[in-house]
Amino acid sequence: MAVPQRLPPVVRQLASDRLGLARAAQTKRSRQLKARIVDADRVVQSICPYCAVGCGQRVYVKDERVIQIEGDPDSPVSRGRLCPKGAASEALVNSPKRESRVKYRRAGSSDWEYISLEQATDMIAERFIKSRRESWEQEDDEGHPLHRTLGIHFLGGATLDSEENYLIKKFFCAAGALSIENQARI
Amino acid sequence: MSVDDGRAATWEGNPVRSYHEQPVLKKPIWTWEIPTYFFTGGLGGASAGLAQLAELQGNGVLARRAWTTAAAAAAVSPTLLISDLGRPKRFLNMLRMFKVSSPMSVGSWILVAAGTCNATVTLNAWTGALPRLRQIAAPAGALLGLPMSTYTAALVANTAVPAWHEARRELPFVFASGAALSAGAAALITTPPAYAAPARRLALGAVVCEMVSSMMMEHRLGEHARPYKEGLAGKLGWARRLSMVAGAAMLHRRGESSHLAAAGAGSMLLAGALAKRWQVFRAGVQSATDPGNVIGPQRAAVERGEGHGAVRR
Amino acid sequence: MGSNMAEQHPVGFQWVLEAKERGAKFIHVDPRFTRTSAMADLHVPIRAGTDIAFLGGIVNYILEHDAWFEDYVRHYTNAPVIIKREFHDTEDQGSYADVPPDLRPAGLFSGWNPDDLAYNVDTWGYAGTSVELGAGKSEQQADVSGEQAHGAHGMELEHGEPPELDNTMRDHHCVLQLVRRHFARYTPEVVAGICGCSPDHLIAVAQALCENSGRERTSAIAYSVGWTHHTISVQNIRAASIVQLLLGNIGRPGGGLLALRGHANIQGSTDIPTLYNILPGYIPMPHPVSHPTLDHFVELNGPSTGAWGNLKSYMVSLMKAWWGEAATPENDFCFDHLPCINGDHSHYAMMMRALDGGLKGMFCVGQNPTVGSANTKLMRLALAKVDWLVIRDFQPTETATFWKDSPEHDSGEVRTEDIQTEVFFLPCAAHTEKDGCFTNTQRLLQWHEQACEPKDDCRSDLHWVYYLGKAIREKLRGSEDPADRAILELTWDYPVKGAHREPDAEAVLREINGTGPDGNLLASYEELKDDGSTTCGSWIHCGIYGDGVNKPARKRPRSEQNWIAQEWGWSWPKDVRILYNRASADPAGRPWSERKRYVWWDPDQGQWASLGDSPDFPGDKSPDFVPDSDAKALEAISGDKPFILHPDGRAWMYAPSGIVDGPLPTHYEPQESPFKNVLYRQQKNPTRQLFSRPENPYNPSGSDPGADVFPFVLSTYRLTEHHTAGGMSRSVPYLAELAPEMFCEVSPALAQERGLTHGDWATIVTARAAIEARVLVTQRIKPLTVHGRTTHLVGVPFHWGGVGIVTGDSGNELLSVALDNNAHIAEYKVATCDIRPGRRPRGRGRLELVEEYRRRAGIAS
Amino acid sequence: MTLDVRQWSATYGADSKPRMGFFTDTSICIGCKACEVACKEWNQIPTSIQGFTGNSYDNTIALGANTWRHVAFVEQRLPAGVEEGASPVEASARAQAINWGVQTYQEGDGLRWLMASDVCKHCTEAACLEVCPTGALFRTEFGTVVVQEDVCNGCGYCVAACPFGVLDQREDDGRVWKCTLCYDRLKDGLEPACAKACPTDSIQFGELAELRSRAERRLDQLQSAGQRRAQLYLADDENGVGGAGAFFLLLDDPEVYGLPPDPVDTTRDLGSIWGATAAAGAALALGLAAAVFGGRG
Repeated sequence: MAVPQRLPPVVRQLASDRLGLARAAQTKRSRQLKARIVDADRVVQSICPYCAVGCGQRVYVKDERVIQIEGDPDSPVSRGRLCPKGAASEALVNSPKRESRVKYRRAGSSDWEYISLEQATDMIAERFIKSRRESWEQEDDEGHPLHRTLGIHFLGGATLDSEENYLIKKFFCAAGALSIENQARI
Repeated sequence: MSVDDGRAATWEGNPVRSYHEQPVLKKPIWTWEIPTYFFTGGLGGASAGLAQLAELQGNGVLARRAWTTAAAAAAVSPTLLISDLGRPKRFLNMLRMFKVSSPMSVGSWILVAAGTCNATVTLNAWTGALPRLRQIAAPAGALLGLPMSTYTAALVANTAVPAWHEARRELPFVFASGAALSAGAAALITTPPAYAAPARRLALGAVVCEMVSSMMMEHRLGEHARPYKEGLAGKLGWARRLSMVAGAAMLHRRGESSHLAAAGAGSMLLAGALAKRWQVFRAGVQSATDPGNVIGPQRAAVERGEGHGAVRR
Repeated sequence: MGSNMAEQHPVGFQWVLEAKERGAKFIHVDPRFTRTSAMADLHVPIRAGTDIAFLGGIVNYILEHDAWFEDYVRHYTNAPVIIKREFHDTEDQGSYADVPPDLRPAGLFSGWNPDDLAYNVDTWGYAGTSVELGAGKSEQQADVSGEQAHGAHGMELEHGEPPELDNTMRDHHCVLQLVRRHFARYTPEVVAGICGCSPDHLIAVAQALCENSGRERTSAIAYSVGWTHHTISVQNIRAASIVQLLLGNIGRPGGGLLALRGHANIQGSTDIPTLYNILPGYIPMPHPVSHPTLDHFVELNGPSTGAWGNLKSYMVSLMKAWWGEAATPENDFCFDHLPCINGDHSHYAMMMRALDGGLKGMFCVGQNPTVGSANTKLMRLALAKVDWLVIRDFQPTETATFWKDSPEHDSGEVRTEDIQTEVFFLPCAAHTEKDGCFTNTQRLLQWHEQACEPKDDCRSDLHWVYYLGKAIREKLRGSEDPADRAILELTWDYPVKGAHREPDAEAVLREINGTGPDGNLLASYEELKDDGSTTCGSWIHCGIYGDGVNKPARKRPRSEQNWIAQEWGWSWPKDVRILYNRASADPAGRPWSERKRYVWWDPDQGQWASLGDSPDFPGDKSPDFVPDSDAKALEAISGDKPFILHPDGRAWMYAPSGIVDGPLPTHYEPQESPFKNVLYRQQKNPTRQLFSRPENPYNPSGSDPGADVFPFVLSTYRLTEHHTAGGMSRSVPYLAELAPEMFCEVSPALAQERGLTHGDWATIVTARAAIEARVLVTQRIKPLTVHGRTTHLVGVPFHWGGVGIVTGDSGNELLSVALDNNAHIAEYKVATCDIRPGRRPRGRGRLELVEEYRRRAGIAS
Repeated sequence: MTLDVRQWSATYGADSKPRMGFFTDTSICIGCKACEVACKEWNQIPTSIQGFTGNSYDNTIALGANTWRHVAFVEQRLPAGVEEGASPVEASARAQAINWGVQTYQEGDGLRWLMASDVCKHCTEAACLEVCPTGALFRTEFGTVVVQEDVCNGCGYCVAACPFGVLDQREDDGRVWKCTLCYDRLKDGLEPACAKACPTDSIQFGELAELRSRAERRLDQLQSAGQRRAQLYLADDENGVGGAGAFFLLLDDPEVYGLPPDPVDTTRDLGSIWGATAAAGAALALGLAAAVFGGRG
């Protein structure tokens, strides 16, 4: 029979749980415990960033912060399951090791310095144009058209979205910086 | 060696299969305070008994000193227990419930009761207050002293540690004789020889009982007695034996005539009692962390058909 | 085979166990006994680098026991095709003038040009086709990758049929007989000698495959970098294709050749390629000599028959998507805006260029070459010569900090102040902080929705490249330089949203999908035109945003659809889930069997029907359709030809073009091997791409003097617990603790031979570097007997590096750069090394140890 | 002393739920450790790097305060006797189509790599629960055993009482921690994190009764496929802990995985322990009396 929970456990146990092994020992916190994802602000369906199986993930967000990432039971590919890396996605996204500010190393310097994102974009654009101009090849030595530069090399892509790959290929081709490569060949 | 499935773990001399020779059980997390508490708890419990009986016999000098010893032990014991806790500030949670299935829960309530009795007696002895209450507190304290000196044996016996659990029938007697020995020895130190005859008898008797009960325990334990004889536990065992024998001899020869000799004997006997508690504690730790000690006997029991049916083919 | 699915694709592996529960046999062939092998019914250990010998043995078994699927092979593959009489196989004595004839065959195909180290491929073609393979160059330029050399997608075939066929497949020069003779010597005993396995094992594997193939049953082969990380990588996969084609397992449910790809979007980053040699949809990049104009380009690269027959409409639509109004018929739709390639401009070639001071700037976006690439010391030396380096990653990786922390700093070879490279580190957004889609290993594009905004300076790579492009276009505004027109005329204006003005990924996806004349979103690549009226960012993705629906973002729960689950995500082309699934029906359009029904011809509807997948075949083309003689593109494909990307609709058991190192797979020893090639005089893949320079020394191999200095086989691999170069796992607490320290795996026999102690340290040495690793002595690594000699394997996981919660030496320090010339992929999976007890020397001592080994091996320092 | 411990559900009355538990089928465990990570991530457990242990691929050593799921790795060389699941090579030599069984070994090298995900057993007769003096440990409405972090004062008695060595004290926290069978997730009808993540469904969560029948069927299937040493561990009520909330299908003896072959709840002997303690107390009383009154005064 229900025993008023405000009584101290030692009294509660006399009423209905003499050995004190079950409800009598339960605290208010335990009674009102709930899963932290129940009151998440929103749930988003996503895909694991690690390997190419493409497991479905559910991302729970509260106060604009990812509080949990677990498998997406709707996915016909993974049926709600994840591997250790996929299960660690929340720890990846919230890893203390993650850097969130732009850093710059001056030529010859022995340490980083912080610069703004805008400044970095401008400096990189300058260098891109300068290097492109310096190493531009309009034609080969027999006059065949090249209109390219091999002075700039881009590496990366397999961890990027297809849309990102598309814009990178589009822009770098237009710029003649055709040497772009990614892990597909690694 | 991960290559094969574990060879180093042994039981009764032959190899036992284990998981990379990893222990099955966890090492008890208790630290130095606990074996020390076993000692002070026994000392306090038996001293209260001695004091009450001495009072009944009219030996006020011995009684007062024994009560003081009991009160001192009753004061030290809780501080030891609380400091050993992972979260000392939550020590009152010990009284959150009364669980008959937990010797530590029962023990905590006993300790509180005995503590208040001793405190009452001591308060009365120093200030004369609460005389009527003292009349009840004294015998109650003495009676509570009995379980206080032995529940600690029940506590360690009621664990999965083979060296403790298999000794569950003898350990209480070892702890009881240890407690008696401590009380006697303490009284030898605090009480002039003229009034300390009971203490001398108690100490000598307790030494004998302690030796006998320990031997009986180790004999009945058979292979499980190994942890008591090996490593640090073994060394502590020898230290106990030496100090007890020396203490008893000194007490027997000159205990009656010279208070100094009696005190010397008493302190050696006290040291012996403490060493015994440390030996028992240490043996438990060594027993828990040796996979052969846990798997061997269980596998043998299963092979003999005396297992409890954990596995079904 | 060539993969380790339980460890590298654990959640995908549930389906293997599901099949096992229904009685499927699961076989793992791998040099090591891994967690995949633990679940296998049979594990066959073979020597690393001998996969073609093993697969050749299976082909030999299939043909000797007449276990091949005759109807399938006759109608759907080019087995009946007669090949030019001038073609000579590797099994002939060959025409080595200067080399005394050894009893062994030469091991070279006809057309070998030793000066160019390349093949002249004319003699490989179908009998009756013109000598010139299409209008392009006949001589394959060694420096140009396969696609360019002689037509990416097959040669010209008038009205889509090979000129000479023998449907009985008994003609001496028909493909089937060529294959039979090519693998005739790959008997179980010979293969066992090369691979180090027992003949019984090969028989058991071959028998299992044969028993489980045919009308009623299909077998699947899954591979990964275990096959692609070799100097013979493409031929490994070709060999498995021949096995699967002989057994009729391609295009059918439960069959196929599944590439288990290692990154979330590796498939996507080759479909819409951040690769130098192809445009979106596997269209080759233009070549300066072969493709002066668009029409030349189309003629050489697109045979008139088969899906590639519409290459011009795909190409024009792409250029309209990129340059919009500026692309007009008059200027060949800005065909001259595209840069041309005339050699290998891939990662390793560019690193060699950097070493020679020819590289000014470099971007590393989500890639960590100083741990992930081969010969990581060479990578660092190259990076030091680059003027500016931009890194985008979760945290500064080893590549981002090469200038202040590296083995060369410890050994005093390099000083921080001497490295003049400017380095920019830009923090990137995580997959939960941006919209976009990944293409998984089954070509399934799945959308991941942004959960929350990235903080501080973290941005998506879409945001980064978009605003970098805008900044560059801004700075070039008004430039008269014709070279800049391609940038200025680019369509580079996307809607933006959110706090950081993030470009809308869905707008980019719509551009990829392509639009018709009135701007409506197209539904299939068949609607693309070559008159400039349509745009399409990638022809194989046309339809991904069909009728305004973001198909990859479809998330219809699996409980509401069948196992094909076609309303979850989208796969190219036209949402086909099993490619070439027309092959799951017999030539007359009937399912091969009720059990394996998948796609079949429904005579009443006059349509191809299926269990729920899109038919990979023109919907209303009946099985008995015969194309008229001048039909073009898909009209030229007859009703019983499933492989619509090829000019003749047949699967290529024999590859007449598109491959630089031979029409048939041949066993060659790896670049570094303790053994001689016993099958042929030619020891290693003749067309493999080497870089002989001081920073890239090769261990002496086979019977060369000094080969015994590096007697053991070295193989690198990954673990479940970490991710490639460790950037996404060694900085994640819960993964770092699962595998905290660099270790190597050796057999008890090797441990005894070299005095290695389990749990202690060992130093592994090659001509490139010396690294230290904890020792895991395990029976799972089995010493193999090869040519009567015991050979040992040293297993080296390559995840560790100098930065992160857990650190250690990088396995890839040990490797050399030796590439397969088709794909320019390096040989990570097999090399030779020595191993010795104890930790490696510190500081200068480490370099001296390597130099001592070089001296003993006779390598110039 | 036999405490009737099974009356826990009565104490919850209407709130009581059917007893939930885990069935871990180690024959399909691929040792990927997703359970270890999913558990630690959900419960935000602190990292505890143990370094390279050399225990095959296991670097987290054992269950403990910071490891509530632990995957064991055992590399075994076993003679591949024909009856132990004939090896396919022998069968192929005999040119016989055979059922190779679920997990066989190869002739000659006979190698086997056992992997198993260990967890708290949530025993029916739980020693930790019974010895806990503060009632920090309690039986939940789901029949699982949970340590309440708002009560535990780190006395450590449960650590010594558990016959499986599951619980342990967390350094610089003082309290004892263990698997809660995701008590918070159960409250909201969610599956525990490890069971949900497990890629091969080696960890199966559900009502204990249903899991037990499923395990029976699985055992028969494996044994008929030639797995002679397949065995169920703690799969019914007739064992030393009166049945467990988390039980296992193993392919070899329990101790090979680090599990005790015959675990017994110490409380079963509590009766005799209290008896001996009382007797000793009495003996002490007699001894004291003898000492005080026995002498010449």
